[in-house]
Amino acid sequence: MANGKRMLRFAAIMIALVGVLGFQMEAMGMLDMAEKATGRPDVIMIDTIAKLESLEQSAAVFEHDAHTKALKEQGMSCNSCHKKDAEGNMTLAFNRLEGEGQPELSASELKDIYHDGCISCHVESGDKGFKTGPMVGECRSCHQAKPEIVAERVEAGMDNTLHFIHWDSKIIPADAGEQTNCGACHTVYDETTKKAVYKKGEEDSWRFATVYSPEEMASLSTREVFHNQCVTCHQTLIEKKAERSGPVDCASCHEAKKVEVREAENAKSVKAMGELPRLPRKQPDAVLMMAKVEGPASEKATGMAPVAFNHKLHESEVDTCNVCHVQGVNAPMDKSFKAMHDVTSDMSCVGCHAKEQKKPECAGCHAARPITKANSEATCKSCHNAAQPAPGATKEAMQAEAMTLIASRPASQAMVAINDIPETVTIGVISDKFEPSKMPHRKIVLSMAKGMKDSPLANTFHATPEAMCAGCHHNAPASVTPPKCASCHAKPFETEGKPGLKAAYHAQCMSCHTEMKLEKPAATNCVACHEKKAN
Amino acid sequence: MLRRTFLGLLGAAGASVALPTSAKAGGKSFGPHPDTQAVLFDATRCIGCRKCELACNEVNQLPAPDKKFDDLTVLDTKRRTDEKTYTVVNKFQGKTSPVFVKKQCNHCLEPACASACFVKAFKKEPNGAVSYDASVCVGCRYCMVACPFEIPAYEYDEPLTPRVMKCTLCAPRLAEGKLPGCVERCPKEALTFGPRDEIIKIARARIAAYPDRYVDHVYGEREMGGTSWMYISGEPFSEIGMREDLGTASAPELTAGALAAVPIVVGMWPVLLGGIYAVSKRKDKIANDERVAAVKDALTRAGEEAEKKLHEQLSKAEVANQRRIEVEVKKAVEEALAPKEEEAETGEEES
Amino acid sequence: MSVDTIAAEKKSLFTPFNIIAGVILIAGLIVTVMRFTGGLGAVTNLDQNNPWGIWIGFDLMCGVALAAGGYTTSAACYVFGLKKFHAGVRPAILTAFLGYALVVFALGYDVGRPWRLPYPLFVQQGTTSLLFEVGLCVMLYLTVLFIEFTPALFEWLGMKKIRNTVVKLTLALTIFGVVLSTLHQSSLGALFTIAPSKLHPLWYSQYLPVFFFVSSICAGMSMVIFEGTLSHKPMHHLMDEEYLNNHDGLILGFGKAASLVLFGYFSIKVIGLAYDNNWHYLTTGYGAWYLVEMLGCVALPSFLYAIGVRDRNITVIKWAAGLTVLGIIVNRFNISMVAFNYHLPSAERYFPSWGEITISLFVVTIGVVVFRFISTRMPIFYEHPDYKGEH
Amino acid sequence: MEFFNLQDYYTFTKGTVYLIMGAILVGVTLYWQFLMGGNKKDD
Repeated sequence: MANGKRMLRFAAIMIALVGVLGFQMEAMGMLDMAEKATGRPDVIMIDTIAKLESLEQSAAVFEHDAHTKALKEQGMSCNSCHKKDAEGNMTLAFNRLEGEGQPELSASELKDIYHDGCISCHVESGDKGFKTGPMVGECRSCHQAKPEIVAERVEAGMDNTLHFIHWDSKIIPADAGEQTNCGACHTVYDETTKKAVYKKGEEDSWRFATVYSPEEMASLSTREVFHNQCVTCHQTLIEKKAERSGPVDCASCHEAKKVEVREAENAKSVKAMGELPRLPRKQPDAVLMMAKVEGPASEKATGMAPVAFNHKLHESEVDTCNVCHVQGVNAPMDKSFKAMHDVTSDMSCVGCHAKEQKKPECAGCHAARPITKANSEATCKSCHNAAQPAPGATKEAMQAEAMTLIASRPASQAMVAINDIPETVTIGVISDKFEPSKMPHRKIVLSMAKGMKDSPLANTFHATPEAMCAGCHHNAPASVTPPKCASCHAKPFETEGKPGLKAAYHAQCMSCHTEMKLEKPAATNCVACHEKKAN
Repeated sequence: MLRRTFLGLLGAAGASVALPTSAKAGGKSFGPHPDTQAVLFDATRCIGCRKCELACNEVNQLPAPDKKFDDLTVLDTKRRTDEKTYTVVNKFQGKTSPVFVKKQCNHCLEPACASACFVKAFKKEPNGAVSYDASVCVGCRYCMVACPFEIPAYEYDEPLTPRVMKCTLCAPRLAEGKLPGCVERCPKEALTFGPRDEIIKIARARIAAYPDRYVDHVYGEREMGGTSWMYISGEPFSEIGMREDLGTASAPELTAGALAAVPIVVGMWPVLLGGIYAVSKRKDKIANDERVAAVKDALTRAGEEAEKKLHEQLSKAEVANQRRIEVEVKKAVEEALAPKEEEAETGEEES
Repeated sequence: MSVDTIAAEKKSLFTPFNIIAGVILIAGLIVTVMRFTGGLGAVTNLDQNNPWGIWIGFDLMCGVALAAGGYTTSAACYVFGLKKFHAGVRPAILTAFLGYALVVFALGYDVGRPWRLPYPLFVQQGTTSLLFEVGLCVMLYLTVLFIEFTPALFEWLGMKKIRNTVVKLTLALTIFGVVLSTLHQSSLGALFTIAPSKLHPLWYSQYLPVFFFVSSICAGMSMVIFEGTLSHKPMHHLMDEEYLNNHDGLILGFGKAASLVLFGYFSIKVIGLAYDNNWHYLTTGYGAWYLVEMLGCVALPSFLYAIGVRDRNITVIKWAAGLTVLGIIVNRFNISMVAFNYHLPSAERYFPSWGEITISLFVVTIGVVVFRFISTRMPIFYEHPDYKGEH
Repeated sequence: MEFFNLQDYYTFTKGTVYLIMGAILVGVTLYWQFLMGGNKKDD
């Protein structure tokens, strides 16, 4: 019993201690721990057999770039893990051939391939004295339920510049009898010959047309298609010791930072070049876009006036053809109202233009415009201003008509005569605690004009000289002598959307400065605009 | 609760989302008073100039702060309302630029402070203000525990007459037909004042007009049963120091269950306990009766047995043995009675 | 304080108990002056985010829970007819009465304007407040306890007639006592149901009132055992045969009951956890602390009680009682302080100041001194010779 | 009587209920006496 007593006493003391400690630690916030896994672009979660049976262990965490690097250091190559098929092309699957003519592997066979392949190599490199990976029995080192490192990839993509680097490259040989090398990548599977062939003028993204048969396509994900095509080709070039080759590591295409660096470098070289050459696919310079007619086509052309579309200009303004040709360049465009006018979509005309308006030099005025204004009736005519083509007009004739209209668009910003722009405007109607504010009106207008210089979008859409004035002098007829602010704005909270005069002034200046990222004067620095009244 | 779930719940409330909230009890529902005024704070408009703080300080004749109101370095530390400050503006880092959020009493439709106060010092006035009456306040600070927005502040340095301090919605100014001090002074109309149903419509209209500028949620429309001070923002509210896990149940609803149990206890406990008492008492009585009966029984049985024995003995034995037998019988009777009597003695009780 | 008090009084005032008590009382008086001249800010660590500190968390929450011995013992004796508890009733009632009196006394420090404490009853009734409920019940129960205690007082004063009248009311008073205790014990827990956003989900539950009520029963029974142990030595000479003879029986009886009720308490806490689906919090830091409370301060004492009762081992039961009392204190601290405002950064959290601790000790010391004063003079541990065996 | 919020409504109803509770406590005592005070012999 004496023992029991001692034990009990001890237990009581321990509990009291833990209690005090707990209270203390809690008060110091030590009990909350933050857990966050780090992200890497090369993390592959190996769960190949998940397709065949339910997983016993969690998927294995595999860092591809770390292995590529280690192999290089140890004098080994990709072949250590990736076999070559009959044609000498490297396969992407681990230690086996896949696809047509290859045996279907069972789950246990697959398991053995991975376990034997990985562990034997780890053992070997360990024996050679290198830092190595997990061995037999260290299951949890690979099969982690809550991985410390997780995959974090950006989508890889072929933008115009990258595309140019490929089609301009002399390393990729030109197609037979052609100046261009498009056929190296843009082959299309031909049903009759059962082979991938190149058809000039019908090139399209691999997303929509590929070198594979439809059956094979069904079993491949877009990811696999791209990796099969890009990485294999790059690898072949590297093995051939070509002058230049694309990346075979994960990070170069999928790590945000590396992609950013690459894009910056590419942009620099484009700038040095002047401008990026157009794709040699015979795109039209201009297109007359007709509004889609719902229901049976009537004999006479009706409905909304067509839009003259400057195809050449837009080619250089977007990253890839797919931005607009969302179904591929060979497919017909979706001409529905929504496809062209959805302000929330990056792929519609209106949406993309609205995105442009988010640039600081535009946003000062445009951010204040409600979303409904983008598609309001008054704005239709700014695009839909071409004449209806004669029935039966040829494609070329329509393109020529569009060209003419485009050529007539202003090449510079329409401006009010400089003397008609008041140099300063003194705002003092509600001057109370502060002196009137002397606003450098002309300076503001000129700096706005500077921001839209050389912007075809601005030049085209700010067609009249007064259009620019409407940025501040809104909701009033465009005029060089707009009505005073106080003619609409009076007391606060009388009509929603119509602030009181003080708030109207402040909002107009401050919001514009914020949107245009003008740091000075700070919105809270009252005396920068109006001196404090001496009492 | 996750924000998504929370919004989901809001969505589940369906068509009533756009309507003013109403608390429910026993099939009855209570909308806010038709005269309820409200203020909308638009975080996208606030520039963090602290003019509202200045106005509040002047209007309510609060003590001067340590740092002047035009000193914007104050914004670098997160603050809350205290006994000398009815409203504070805090700065948060938004996605691109700093975001400022004004904090003050939200003037709940179903105020937690009023529900918590045991002297009814807080009251939701018809004009929307939640008023405080210092003349009855005991200073228990339960209102501060109850307030989900952490608003009421206490005069900890007052030894004998501490008050709870909080925004009054400038009720005295409203009575004169003026705007609340902060609303009037705001240079950007980041604060909009008006009848609550109008204010909700305005908030919704702004979100609809600039969908990518705002988060599609009017904070305070339903939070804690709805408030008279509502917020719209371009940043998720949880990023700008406002809790999104408060739920929509109002304070009186939260305590309704516990309060409802009280009268039931009063009604049924005496019955239950009286019943238990009566049963235990009766059990005692029965046990007692049984004991008495047992004693009697034992007595008679012992007597009978003794007599029988006596007869047997008598018939068999000689007269000489008779005296010895008598003594033995007497002993046996005594033995049989002794323990029972002892028990019976302790059986009695006081009542 | 294992000194024979009467002898000590005769000998010298400077016994260790008196010295410690004296120091605490003097320190308490100094802090009292500071509190009523400088305000709460001068002596407490309370701030705008943490309006309630240990004066509520310990003095009120724990004080009320630990004074639950009054109603549990008297209910066991008078309502459930368990006569062996009779000798324990008076000490329990006295402790409860002093406990509640001190709770009210301590509230005088905590609330801003203590003289307004009757306001909620007589001036303006905030009937939707759970604190109103608590206040009303505490006031009524204090009265009930006082009346229940008066027989001892009248016996001491020799006022026979009035003593006998009061004794006749015993049953009614006991039932009132249980009703009022049920209400305010549970309402103390329900105080926090209004703030689901501030109390950590592991501790917040709509069942809080039930948890508080059930745990108060455990607290009451454990406190009777615990305090019987404490007062056994210094008061031994005052205890009559009935008390001493029944004491072990009382401990065993209460031990058995406490074990069962603790088991029930543990069960409903688990139900609360499941009802709000809070399992995932168990793996966090707060979860660990919650498990310490649940396993170390509920499950363990329940089991220890059971062992003690089965083996008729009084020592183990006493340890279990101590652990339960500690557990109740931990629980009340958790709800009113540790898990309260869990969302705030650690710099804004509350930790008691020396002034607050001093006053809490001061209040406890007053309790002990008054208990000693009364129990050495009035018939608490023994039956008054005039009314011997009258029960 | 019209209430515009739940809080006021509850204040009113709870106030009534508290009064009833007081009445119950007194009433149950008296009723107990009445119930237990009959002919003692037949219990």
